[in-house]
This record gives sequence, C-alpha cells and structure tokens, in this order.
Amino acid sequence: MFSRKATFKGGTHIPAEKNLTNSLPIIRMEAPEFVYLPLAMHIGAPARPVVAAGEKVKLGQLVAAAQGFVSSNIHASVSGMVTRIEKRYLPNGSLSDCIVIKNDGLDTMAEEITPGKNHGEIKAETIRQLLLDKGIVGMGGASFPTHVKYAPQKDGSTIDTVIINGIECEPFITADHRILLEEAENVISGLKYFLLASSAKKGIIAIEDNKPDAIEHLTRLTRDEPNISVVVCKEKYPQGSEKHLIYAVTGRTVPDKGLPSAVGVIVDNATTAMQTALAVEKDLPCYERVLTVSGDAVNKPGNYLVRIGSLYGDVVEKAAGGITGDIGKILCGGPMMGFAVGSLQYSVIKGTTGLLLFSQNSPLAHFLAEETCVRCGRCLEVCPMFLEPTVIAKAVKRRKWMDAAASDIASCIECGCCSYNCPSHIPLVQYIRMGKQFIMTGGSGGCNPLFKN
Amino acid sequence: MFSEFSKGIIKENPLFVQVLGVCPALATTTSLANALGMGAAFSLVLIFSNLTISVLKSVIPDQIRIPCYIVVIASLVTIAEMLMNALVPDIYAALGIFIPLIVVNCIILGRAEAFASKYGLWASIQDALGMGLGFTLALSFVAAIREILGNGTLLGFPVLGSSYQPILLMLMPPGAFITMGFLFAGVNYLKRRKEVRHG
Amino acid sequence: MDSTFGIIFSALFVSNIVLSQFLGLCSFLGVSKNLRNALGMSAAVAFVMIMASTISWFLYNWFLVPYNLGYLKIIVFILAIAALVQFLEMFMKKEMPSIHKAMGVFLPLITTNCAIMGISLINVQKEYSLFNATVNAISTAAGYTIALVVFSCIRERLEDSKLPASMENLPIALITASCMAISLMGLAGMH
Amino acid sequence: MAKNVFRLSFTLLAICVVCTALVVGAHDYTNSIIAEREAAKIEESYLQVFPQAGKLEKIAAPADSSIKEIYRSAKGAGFNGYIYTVAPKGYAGEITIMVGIEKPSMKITGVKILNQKETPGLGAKCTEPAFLNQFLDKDLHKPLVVSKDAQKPQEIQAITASTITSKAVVSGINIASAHFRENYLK
Amino acid sequence: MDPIKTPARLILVSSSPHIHCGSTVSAAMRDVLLALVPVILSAVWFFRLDAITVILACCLSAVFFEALCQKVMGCAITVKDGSALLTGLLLALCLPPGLSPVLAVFGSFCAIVIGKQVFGGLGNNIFNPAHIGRAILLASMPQQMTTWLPPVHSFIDNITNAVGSINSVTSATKAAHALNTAVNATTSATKAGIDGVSSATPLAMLRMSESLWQKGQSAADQLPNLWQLVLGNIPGSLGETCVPAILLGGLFLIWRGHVDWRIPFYYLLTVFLITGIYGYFRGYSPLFPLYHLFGGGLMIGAFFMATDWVTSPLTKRGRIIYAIGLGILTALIRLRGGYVEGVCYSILIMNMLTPLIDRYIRNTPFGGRAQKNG
Ligand SMILES: Cc1cc2nc3c(=O)[nH]c(=O)nc-3n(C[C@H](O)[C@H](O)[C@H](O)COP(=O)(O)O)c2cc1C
Ligand SMILES: Cc1cc2nc3c(=O)[nH]c(=O)nc-3n(C[C@H](O)[C@H](O)[C@H](O)COP(=O)(O)O)c2cc1C
Ligand SMILES: Cc1cc2nc3c(=O)[nH]c(=O)nc-3n(C[C@H](O)[C@H](O)[C@H](O)COP(=O)(O)O)c2cc1C
Ligand SMILES: Cc1cc2nc3c(=O)[nH]c(=O)nc-3n(C[C@H](O)[C@H](O)[C@H](O)CO)c2cc1C
Ligand code: SF4
Ligand code: SF4
Ligand code: SF4
Ligand code: SF4
Ligand code: FES
Repeated sequence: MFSRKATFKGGTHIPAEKNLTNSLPIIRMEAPEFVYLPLAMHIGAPARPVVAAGEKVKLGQLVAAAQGFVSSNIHASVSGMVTRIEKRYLPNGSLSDCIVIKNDGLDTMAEEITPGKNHGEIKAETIRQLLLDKGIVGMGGASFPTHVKYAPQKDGSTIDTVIINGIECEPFITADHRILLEEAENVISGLKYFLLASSAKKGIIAIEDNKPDAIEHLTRLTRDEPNISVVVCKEKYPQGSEKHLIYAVTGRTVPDKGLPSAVGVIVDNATTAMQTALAVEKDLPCYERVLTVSGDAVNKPGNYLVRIGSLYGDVVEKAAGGITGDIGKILCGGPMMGFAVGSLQYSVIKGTTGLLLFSQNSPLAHFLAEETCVRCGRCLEVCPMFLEPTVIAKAVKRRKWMDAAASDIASCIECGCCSYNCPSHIPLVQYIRMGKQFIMTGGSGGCNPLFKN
Repeated sequence: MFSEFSKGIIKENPLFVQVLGVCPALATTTSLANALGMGAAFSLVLIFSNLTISVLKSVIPDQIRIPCYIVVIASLVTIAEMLMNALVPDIYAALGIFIPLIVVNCIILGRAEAFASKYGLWASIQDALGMGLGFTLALSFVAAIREILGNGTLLGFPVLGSSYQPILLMLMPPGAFITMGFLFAGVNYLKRRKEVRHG
Repeated sequence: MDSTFGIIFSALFVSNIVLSQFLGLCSFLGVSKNLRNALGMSAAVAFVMIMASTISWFLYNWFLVPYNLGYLKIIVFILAIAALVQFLEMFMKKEMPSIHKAMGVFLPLITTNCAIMGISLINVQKEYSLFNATVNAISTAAGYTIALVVFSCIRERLEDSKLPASMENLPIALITASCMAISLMGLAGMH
Repeated sequence: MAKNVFRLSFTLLAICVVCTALVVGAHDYTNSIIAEREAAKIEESYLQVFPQAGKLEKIAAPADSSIKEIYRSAKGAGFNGYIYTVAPKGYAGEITIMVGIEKPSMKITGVKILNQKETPGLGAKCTEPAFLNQFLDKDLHKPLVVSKDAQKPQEIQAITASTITSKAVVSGINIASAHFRENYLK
Repeated sequence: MDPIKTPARLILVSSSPHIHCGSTVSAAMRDVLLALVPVILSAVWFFRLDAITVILACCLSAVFFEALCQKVMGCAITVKDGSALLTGLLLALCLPPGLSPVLAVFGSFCAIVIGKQVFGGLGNNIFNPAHIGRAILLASMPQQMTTWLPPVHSFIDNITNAVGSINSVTSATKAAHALNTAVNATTSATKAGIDGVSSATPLAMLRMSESLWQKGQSAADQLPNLWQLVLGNIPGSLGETCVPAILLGGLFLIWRGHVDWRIPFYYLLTVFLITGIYGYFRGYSPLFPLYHLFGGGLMIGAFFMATDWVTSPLTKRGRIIYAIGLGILTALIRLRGGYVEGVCYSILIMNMLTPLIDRYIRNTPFGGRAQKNG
C-alpha cells in the first residue's frame, strides 16, 4: 500500500451518502415483462437491428449489430418475442429506436453461447473479438465501446498500464463497490484479459479510501500477482475521472483533448472488467448489469442486478419495493453527473450505474435560484481541469462563442464541481453545456430554445 | 422663425444630446466664471465660422472644403485667443490650452459641415447662436454644480453658508467625471422616460 | 525645467492626458468598448502624436519664433497635423496595407483629436527642448495607451454586469474614468 | 483639369491670405495691449515684493538650482536689495515664488506666489495674505522653519493640513536667502 | 403500465449537478462580519465613543443607501445579503476616530452609490466600494481625514510599562532597557502633544524620523514602541491598529476558505522585502520594515480589503501578480510618494488593473493547451 494516497489537484469533497447501500449485497431482480433496448445506448453509431417485429428471440441472442467501428452489439436480455421497434427518449434527452421484447419468462439461453468455448490458450485477438461480439461497453457511465480502446493504437504507441477504475466517486452510487467485493475474482481476471489484449505490463486497481473493505479484499487477492497492484486514492470528487485517475495513479498527464493511450494507459471500469471476464470465460454477452437504487423516496434501497432494457418503473417496483411519498426528483446516474428525468418510463442501459429517487422534501428536489457571480473564484479553485468556469459561463451568456472556445470550453468534463461549490448557485455546467452545443452545432443552438436567434 | 436658434438649447444640445465637446466641458467647468468665458469664446468662434462658411460656401470647391474650413476656424480661434488674452486675462489664464483647442472642437467643424455649408446666412447665424448658447448653458450647468459643491460658492459668492464643508473632489478631475457621469445618466433617464411615454 | 523622470511619470500616471488633462476624450470614450479597438486606436494616436509633436516643435522653434510669428501656431499646427494624417493615410494604404487595415479606420478620427494638438501646444507652452518635447510626446502616448487599455478591459467586464438602465454606456464610462482618476491620485507627489 | 487645379489652389490661397491678414491685424491690435499689461504686471510684482526698488537689473542665476531669476535693485551708491524668483517642488508640482530681500537689513520685504498647482482649499491657500504676510520683515540671517504652532520669530505657521506646501514655500525662501548670504552679503 | 401515479407536485428536471455544497453569499458575508468582531472590539477599546459613532454612522447609512438605491432603481432590495453592511463597516474601520458622522455618512454614500450601485450592485463593481468612499473623503476633506486622535490607552500602557520594567529588572538586558525608555519616551511625546489634540500616525512619524536614521541616529524617541504598534495603542484609523485582532479574523477567513492566502501573504511579503531592502541600503534600523508591516492600514488592507472577491483577480497566478503589484505600489507610495500611507490607493489601482490581469493571466487546462485546435 502507498503511504501517501494518490490524488489530483482541484476537485472537491462531497458527502458520500453511500451507507444507505454499500453494505447491501447484490440482489438479482426478477426479469420484467417487457424490455426496451435502445439502439443508441452506447457512444458512437447506433446499432442496426437484425431482428424484426414478431420474431422470437432467446436470452443473449444478438438483436442489433454494431454499425461501423465505434459502435456496439446489442443482445436480447430476456427470451421472448420482439413486439415492435419504437422511438423512445434516453435520459440524456436524445431520441433512439428501441427494440421492445415481450418476456416469455423462460430465459431460454441462445444456442451460440457456449461457456467453455474459450478455454485453453487465449490470444489477444480472441479477447478483442469477444469485446466486440459480446457488446462490451464502458459500464462506468460513458458507455464507450471497449473493443475500440483495445484495437491496436493507430499512432503505433504502446500501452504499458491498464487501470481498473474502482473509484466510484459519485455520492449514493455503490454498484462498483459491491462488484469489487462480490466479484473480485472476475474483476481481476478481467484485468488480466485487458493486460493480454493490450500487451500492457502493469495492471492497477484503483480504489478510493472510503471503501476499506474492498481495498483489503483486493489487496489480499492480488498479493501473488506480480504485475497487478491495488492503489488507494484519496476520497475526492472526481477521482473517478479517467484523466485525474491516471494522474493520481501514474503521475502522467493526459494531454488536453488527448486520449489516455497517449500516455500508454487504458482505463476501464471495474464492472467492465467483470463483464469482460464473463464474456471470455462464460461466453456471456452484456445483457444485465448491477445498479444502485437509492434515495429517500425508495422503499428498499440496494444494489440490484437488472436486465438491460428494464424500465425504471419496473426496477423500482420489482426490486426496490416501490416508492415512499411524493417524488421530487428522479436521477439516472449519480447526483453530480447523472440526468434528471421526469418519469420512470426510461430503460436501464449498459451505462446506467444508478437510479436515485428523492422526495419533495429532499434538498435535491429544490431549485436554487441563480444570483450574480461575486467572483469568489471557488469554481476556478475546484475545477479539476483548471478551467475558469465563470468566465466560460459569462461568455456563453453573452453569446461570445469565440471567447468561450478560447476559454477551453471543450476541455470541460462536466464533472459539476464548479456548480456544486458556487455560492451564487450559478448553473455553470448548464451554461457550459449550452455553449458546447452551440459551438458544436455551428451556432444554431441545437435544440435549445433559449438560444434560438 | 427662430426654430434654427432654439433647437440647439435643448433638443439638439451639443453637449448633452449630441455628446460633443466633452473635453472642454470637463476641463473648463471648475467655476461658473470659467464656463461662461469658455462658452463665450466658443460661441464667438462658432458664430463667425458659421457666418464665414455660409457666405463662402458657393465659392469653396467641394474637394478642398475641409482644409478651407480648418484655415477659417483656426484663424478665428487665434483671433479669439488673442482677444481674450488682451481683454479678460484672468479667464484666459484659467482656461489654458482649451481656448486654442477650440480649433479641434468637434462642434465647430461639425456645424460647418452639417449646417453652414448647406444653409443660408441667417439660418447659419441662428444655428450658431443656438448651439453656442446651448453649449454655454450646458457648461454653466456643469460648472455651477461643481462650484457649489466643491467650493460652496457661485460666481465667487458664498451660497451654502459658512458651515458647509466643501467637497474638494468636485473641483478636481474625478469630480468633473462624476458630475458629467450623473448628468448623462439623468439625460438617459429622461430620454427613456420619453420613449416609454411615446409608446 | 522639469526633470525627465518627472515628465515621464506625470505623463504616464498623475497628469494622465485623458484622466487628468481631459484631452482625447472622444476617442477614449468612443473606442474603448473592446480591447482590440483600443489597441488599434492607441497605436494610431501614439504614432501621430509623436510625429506631430516633433514636426510642430520644428515648425515653431525654427520658423515661427525666429520671425516672431508665434501667434500663428494654432493655424500652422492644425494644418501640419491635418496634412500629416492625410499623408500617413496615403502612405500606409500604399506601403503597409496590413497596418492600414488595422489602424486605418482610426486615422481620420485623429485629425480632430485634441490630444494631438494639445501635446503640440503644451510642448510650446512649457518651452520644452526637442528632447523633452519628444519624451513628453512618447510618455503621453504611453499614458494614453495605458489608460485606454485598462479602461477597455474594464468596459469589457462591465458588459457582463446588469447596469442600471440609465447608467449604460456613457455615464458608467465617465464614472469609471472618475474612479480611475481617483485611484491615480495616489501616485501624486512621487519623487 | 488644369483649370480645376488652378481654381482649387487659388481659392485655398485666397482664403489663407485673407485669414492671415485678419490674424495679423488682430495680433497688431492685441499685441500692444498684452505687452503693456504683462510689463505692468511684472513691474507691479517687483514693486509689490520690493517697494523700495530702484533701477532693476537682471543678473545670472545659478544653473542647477531652483532659483530661476535674480534681479538686483540699484539705488543710490550701491544695491539696496535683491528680488529672487524660486520654484521649489510643492505638493503638486512647482510653486513659483517671488521674494524681495532688503540688503543691509536682510529682511523680507515681500513674497508673492506667481504660479502654483496646489490643491484648492488646501495648499492653494499659500497665495492668501494670511499666510504670506507672516514673511514680512522676517530676518534672514538664519533659515526659517515651518511649525504647526509658530511662536518663535524664525517660525512660520503652517497652513492647516498642508505642511508640504508650507514647507515648500519656506524652503524656496531659504534657498534664496542662503544664496543671498553666500554671494551678496559682503 | 406506469406504476407511479402522477405526483402531487412536479418532478424537478434540472441540469446536473443535482446537489450543492450549501454555501451562500450571505453566509460568506456573515463570516467576514464575524471575523471583524475582534477588530471592532479593539477599535472600541482604543477609541471608545469616537469609534462607536463612526462605525454606527457608516454601517447604518451604508445599508440605508443600498436599500434606497435599489428602491429608486426599482430592483430587488438585497441588503439582507450583508454586503452593504460589510462595506459600511470596512469603510468605518479605515476612517480616523472621531470623524464627524456627517462626513462618515457622506463616505458611505460615495462607497455605496459611486463605488457599487451604479455598477450594478454586488458582484459588478470594479473598485473596492469602501476604498472609493475613503478616497473620495480623503480628497474632499483632507484636513479632517488626517486628524488623528490618540487612543485611550492607560490600561495597555500600564501593562507594557510593567512588562518593560519587569524585563529590565530581571534580565537587565540592554534591549529591555531600550524598550522601557522607548515606552516612556512615546508616552511623554504623546502627552506633550505633537500638536494639540491630534497626533501623528506611526507612519507619519516614520517619515519624519527617516532623516534621523539616515544620519545613523536612533529614532527610538521619535517612534512608538513596536509592541504598542502591534497591540494597536497608537493613533490611526479605527480598525488598522490592532494587529492581533486583524490576524485572528484574517486567519479565520483563510481557514473558512473565503480568502485566498496568496493575497495577504504575497502582499505583506512584498512590502516587507522592499522596505527591508530600502532600509538596509540606507542603513536604517532593522526594525524599519517591521514598522511598515504593522503600521498603517497594511494589515487590515491585506486581509480584508485586498481580498474582496469582487474586485480581485480570479486565477491563483493573477492573484499573486495582484498581490505583488499591491506590495510594490504601497511601498512606492510610502517611501517615495506624496502620501504617508498607500494601502487604499494601491488597492484601488490594482482593482483597476484586475480586468486586465484576468484577461491576460489565464489558466492552462489540465493537460496543457492543445495546439491549433479548431
Ligand atoms: C467527472 C467524472 C467522474 C468519473 N468518475 C468515475 C468513477 O468514479 N468510476 C468510473 O469507473 N468511471 C468514472 N468516470 C469515467 C471515467 O473517466 C472513464 O471513462 C471510465 O473509468 C472508463 O472506463 P469504462 O469505459 O470501463 O467505463 C468519470 C468520468 C468523469 C468525467
Ligand atoms: C486630495 C489631497 C490634496 C492634498 N493637497 C495638499 C496640498 O495642496 N498641500 C499640502 O501640503 N498637502 C496636501 N495634501 C496632503 C495632506 O493634507 C497631508 O496630510 C498633509 O500635507 C500633511 O499633514 P499635516 O499638514 O496635517 O501635517 C493633500 C492631501 C490630499 C488627500
Ligand atoms: C498565511 C498562510 C501562508 C501560507 N503560505 C504557503 C506557502 O507559502 N506555500 C504553500 O505551498 N502553502 C502555503 N500555505 C498553505 C495553504 O493554506 C494550502 O496548503 C495551499 O494553499 C493548498 O493549495 P491549493 O490552494 O492549491 O489547494 C499557507 C497558508 C497560510 C494560512
Ligand atoms: C473576503 C471579503 C472581503 C471583502 N472586502 C470588502 C472590502 O474591502 N470593501 C467592501 O466594500 N466590501 C468588501 N466585501 C464585501 C463585498 O464583496 C463588497 O461589498 C462587494 O465589492 C460589493 O460588490 C468583502 C467581502 C468578502 C467576502
Ligand atoms: S461519475 Fe458516477 S457513474 Fe461515473 S464513474 Fe463516477 S460514480 Fe460512477
Ligand atoms: S463560484 Fe460562482 S460566484 Fe464564485 S466565481 Fe464561480 S461563478 Fe462566480
Ligand atoms: S468547468 Fe467543467 S471540468 Fe471544470 S469544474 Fe466545472 S464541470 Fe468540472
Ligand atoms: S474633439 Fe476633442 S474636444 Fe471634442 S469631444 Fe473630442 S476629444 Fe473632446
Ligand atoms: S440539450 Fe436541448 S435544451 Fe439543453
């Protein structure tokens, strides 16, 4: 163990609020009657459906195939019949085609899934192929297709370190924590496959110091692994952010707008590693995931293993024992980066780490009115990207897009540290997002009615 | 009949409405006497320049009108300067280089260009009188405020009583800026109120 | 008379041409809404001011004084400045089109800029030597630039704030100038 | 074309000539008035600071010193006094002071502030008789000193809250008297 | 099939982050007011009624003018955020004790109206409102603004005297003896009265004694004893004299995260270094820079005024440049300028440069700035 805990500059301390669920073991949720699989649930091109309405599908069967390099396969998460393909909103506000499958309750496994198929000597190419075939995407929230990261580097650079991101810095969320405790072996095997796929020499499992049990457990399990170590990181938000994790753990700085591979590192979420182990060893595609259901409006907060495509309503009802009281806010993901949604009619996707429900009385359900910036500099102090959030926000308000771009608006990781700390309650991240969208859409303002000319 | 005259006083006041001649308005308003002196010199030059240019407008070819105006105005200013030096030496000393600087005053050249070169003699003189009076009144207004607050006097006579504690800053450069700032704010306010009234 | 240091320091700060002598306010108030224009205007003013004050020094001391024609200085100076600006404009358009593009729009404004004329007259009034006159022109131009650059940055920042409606533009600019002048009073009496 | 250029030049020239003529005329008219007044003013100043002045004669002032001008007054056999113009640094720039010194007695006969830029209401009070009259008949064998509470003969009461100005004026006079003692007090 | 019934109230859909640390501007202002309590107490202790009238006049009128301005301009009245009260208080703390309440109210008026409200109120002003108020007062009524009452000091005097004499008895060191004589000298000097009621501030005395030091003489009898200076038993502005009270409040603000330590640290360091080097080359006593550090408004300026959020730069590097600029200006004005004190003007001048600093001193993003990005 390190005597000095790894950390980064900037960032902020946030009450973790994790004890609601961090000691509750993962419980498998009963499969819902319908699943809704959005074809755009990952970053990149939406998948192309390979089934049609009325077709019968089995559990784990490919229902939509990756279109292009940056894209991912999607598999049926229940067995049953495809009823239709319909348009639904994702929590981030985008609209996507969804394959709707009616569960026949049988969970008949698809024939092509043959556990043990890959036993014997496993080659790097096999793993890369499996990452693609089994639809593995980043499960820490970003849903970036994992096979893309492990494809040979275009610039010929080599990877020497793979970091497993077990930080989980968002308050309330404990899914990764439970995975680290209950599926530690799979996380470690996943890491080994990543090392093999990338020919990296060193594997690191990074855990924040608010999970001493996980640190202890993994340290013990990796004691005899010469090239795998556990690194303890200081509890500070957003330690889980890739660039900051790399800095904390290896001391390397990923260049602005660069990828981790530029400094010879790949970062993967702990759940992604576990899922990869399942794909290699059991030939399983990614059709379910663990997510934390928490918040003061949930009857039974906990960590639930849920089929991809389940509706939030089903998750809350079937797994978490329904709600208590009036709901004031529904969050998909954590309170720092997650999306607020207006109903429970959204489906769980591969990147859904948590579902948080808060009552009308919760402070999260209260809107804080924006006041004038008093130039206190808190937002600059805490910005882990060393940006000047207030300067960017003011440029956006004035529609000075060039100024916003010159203030490195594009480097913002939208971690929310700035807004969290602003004494004037200025929704800095919101302005920054608007600005990014405005700049990206070439000045048309995208879908934002406020910025229509 | 006198419309060309009256417009310069309020409606087209050179200082407050057209925002011209700000520099002398700041520099020469430390006392009402100075402001009146400056206003008189300015009006004198303006009247004669408008007069001359209005008379000469048909003689002066268009291509060289600006150099001609400059020569005329510069000569008038020189004459005014010498006359003031001879006749009112104290005010001449207080106004310093702002008398010669009338030559670059935007109002004079502006009136020559915009008015005297287009209109007849009588209208041009009316215009000059109006603008001159308007500018003088504006200067006097600023100067009165500064002299009263900064020295407790008006034209040298005490007006605020002996217990009044003068605000010396008003006589210094920052006081000039503050006074003008608030006066222009007042003008803005009146303008906006008028706009609201008129729909 | 005055020491060189005294001339420089007072032209830069204490007797700043705009904030304390009230010259060149048109351009100061008019071209200060953003830093880019402020820099362009400063460059143009500096250029013309230094050239004009040198030329007028020669005209005055070599031609007017020997023939006892000092009283013609106003006419001579204004014609010299107008001719200079005209000439510069033509010269730059032909020889330095890029600089002309950056500075060109400001040049015509400068003929009627009282700061230029003012410095020529002050040099005469104070009976400066050629050296002191040049030093005075250069430091006055620098003082103008400092004031204009600082002022334009302040005005850029003021764009972010919600000013009282009546204070917008000119009034707040004048009050800001006042606060700047108050601040610079602190440097008075430097020795 | 040529005709046009000719016409342009001619008009400009004509205007210049007429204007110059007017200016010259005005100059001739005002020049004598101004010159007379200036001369009278200077004369008056000299008489104010040194009423006993006889025939005044300008003599060389030391180079690098704040002494600007020295006049000596010839009356009877020798010189009965000197008039100094000094310009020490005050609160806000130079203060130009004219001071008259009587020769045998070494007394100040008068002080006049010719030019100053001190703060109105503060340092500018140095032009007022209340301050300047203190200097009358002061003995200059020793330097004068500024005090906030003047009692001794050599002390000059400072202008309230304007010690800097007061000191400047006194230092100017001291410079003049020191020069006087060293050079003309034989 | 939605199992959730429509909620009684609307579900809040807002942009992330969905939690907030709970800080507010008024809480910060409350902290600063709290931090000023020791300073207020020291002012009241040393100047009694002369302090109370000025503080009350400034605070009440500042709040009144703020409310009045906002009412006249037809915007929400926000005096509850405490910033106007704070401006009034800070203005009072840098005014001379016993200043006529009329002038104090006039100062408040200038601070709130010219310094703050015309710029759009809290957060928008370019210059420190309290210092605008003070600078206008100083320029307008220099006489009243430079009349310093001596503190009511018997109690502290006795203690220092006692400490001094104990020292000289027990250790009988030269230093203690010098200290003792210095104390006596000061008290007698003050009692004799340099001019009537008012007396010179330590910085003014420092200027006067410079000539003595230059001649290599001791200036001890010209200057207040250093302990008295630190404790605040000297003539001066209400809040500037008592160093421990200021430090207590200042460190509290640093600890609470309202003040960036860089500004006071680099400001004080720069003044100390410049005055130290200047004194060294002129052969002054090594105490010279300490007198500059603890005399005058430097301490309260460095911790409470230069650190005003609204008028200081945003970035850390910008703040360091700002603080060093403050130090250079203060030292320059004090050593070579027309005023004996330079804190107020230094802060105003650096306030004026803050937009420029903010424009040119920019943070480089984590990972460096990518070259030539679109
Ligand atoms: C502000 C911020 C915080 C993050 N925190 C975490 C985290 O705690 N755990 C995590 O696995 N990924 C986190 N991420 C995502 C990582 O940057 C990175 O994308 C992820 O670890 C890559 O692994 P994956 O592709 O397997 O998800 C965060 C990202 C950002 C921008
Ligand atoms: C705006 C302003 C103007 C001042 N003008 C003068 C001045 O003209 N002459 C002067 O000696 N001091 C002037 N002072 C300096 C102060 O009054 C200074 O405190 C004083 O000279 C020294 O104090 P004392 O005279 O009470 O000893 C001025 C100060 C300020 C703030
Ligand atoms: C008066 C004072 C002076 C300080 N000086 C320094 C210093 O010179 N260098 C330093 O690294 N930390 C110094 N600190 C410590 C800082 O409080 C803190 O450790 C540091 O600012 C943390 O860095 P950050 O602001 O970048 O997070 C000082 C603290 C105080 C209260
Ligand atoms: C740390 C801190 C220091 C402050 N210092 C001042 C000050 O010196 N003068 C002042 O008028 N207000 C001060 N304020 C209050 C407030 O910021 C000030 O009124 C704003 O400048 C008004 O927009 C301070 C506030 C804080 C939090
Ligand atoms: S931001 Fe949230 S979802 Fe993303 S990694 Fe951190 S804890 Fe997990
Ligand atoms: S934290 Fe808020 S108030 Fe402070 S500088 Fe940033 S935006 Fe302004
Ligand atoms: S600006 Fe972006 S990166 Fe910086 S704190 Fe705010 S959200 Fe995070
Ligand atoms: S031309 Fe000169 S006088 Fe007229 S406003 Fe402009 S700068 Fe001032
Ligand atoms: S993304 Fe469409 S309004 Fe914000």
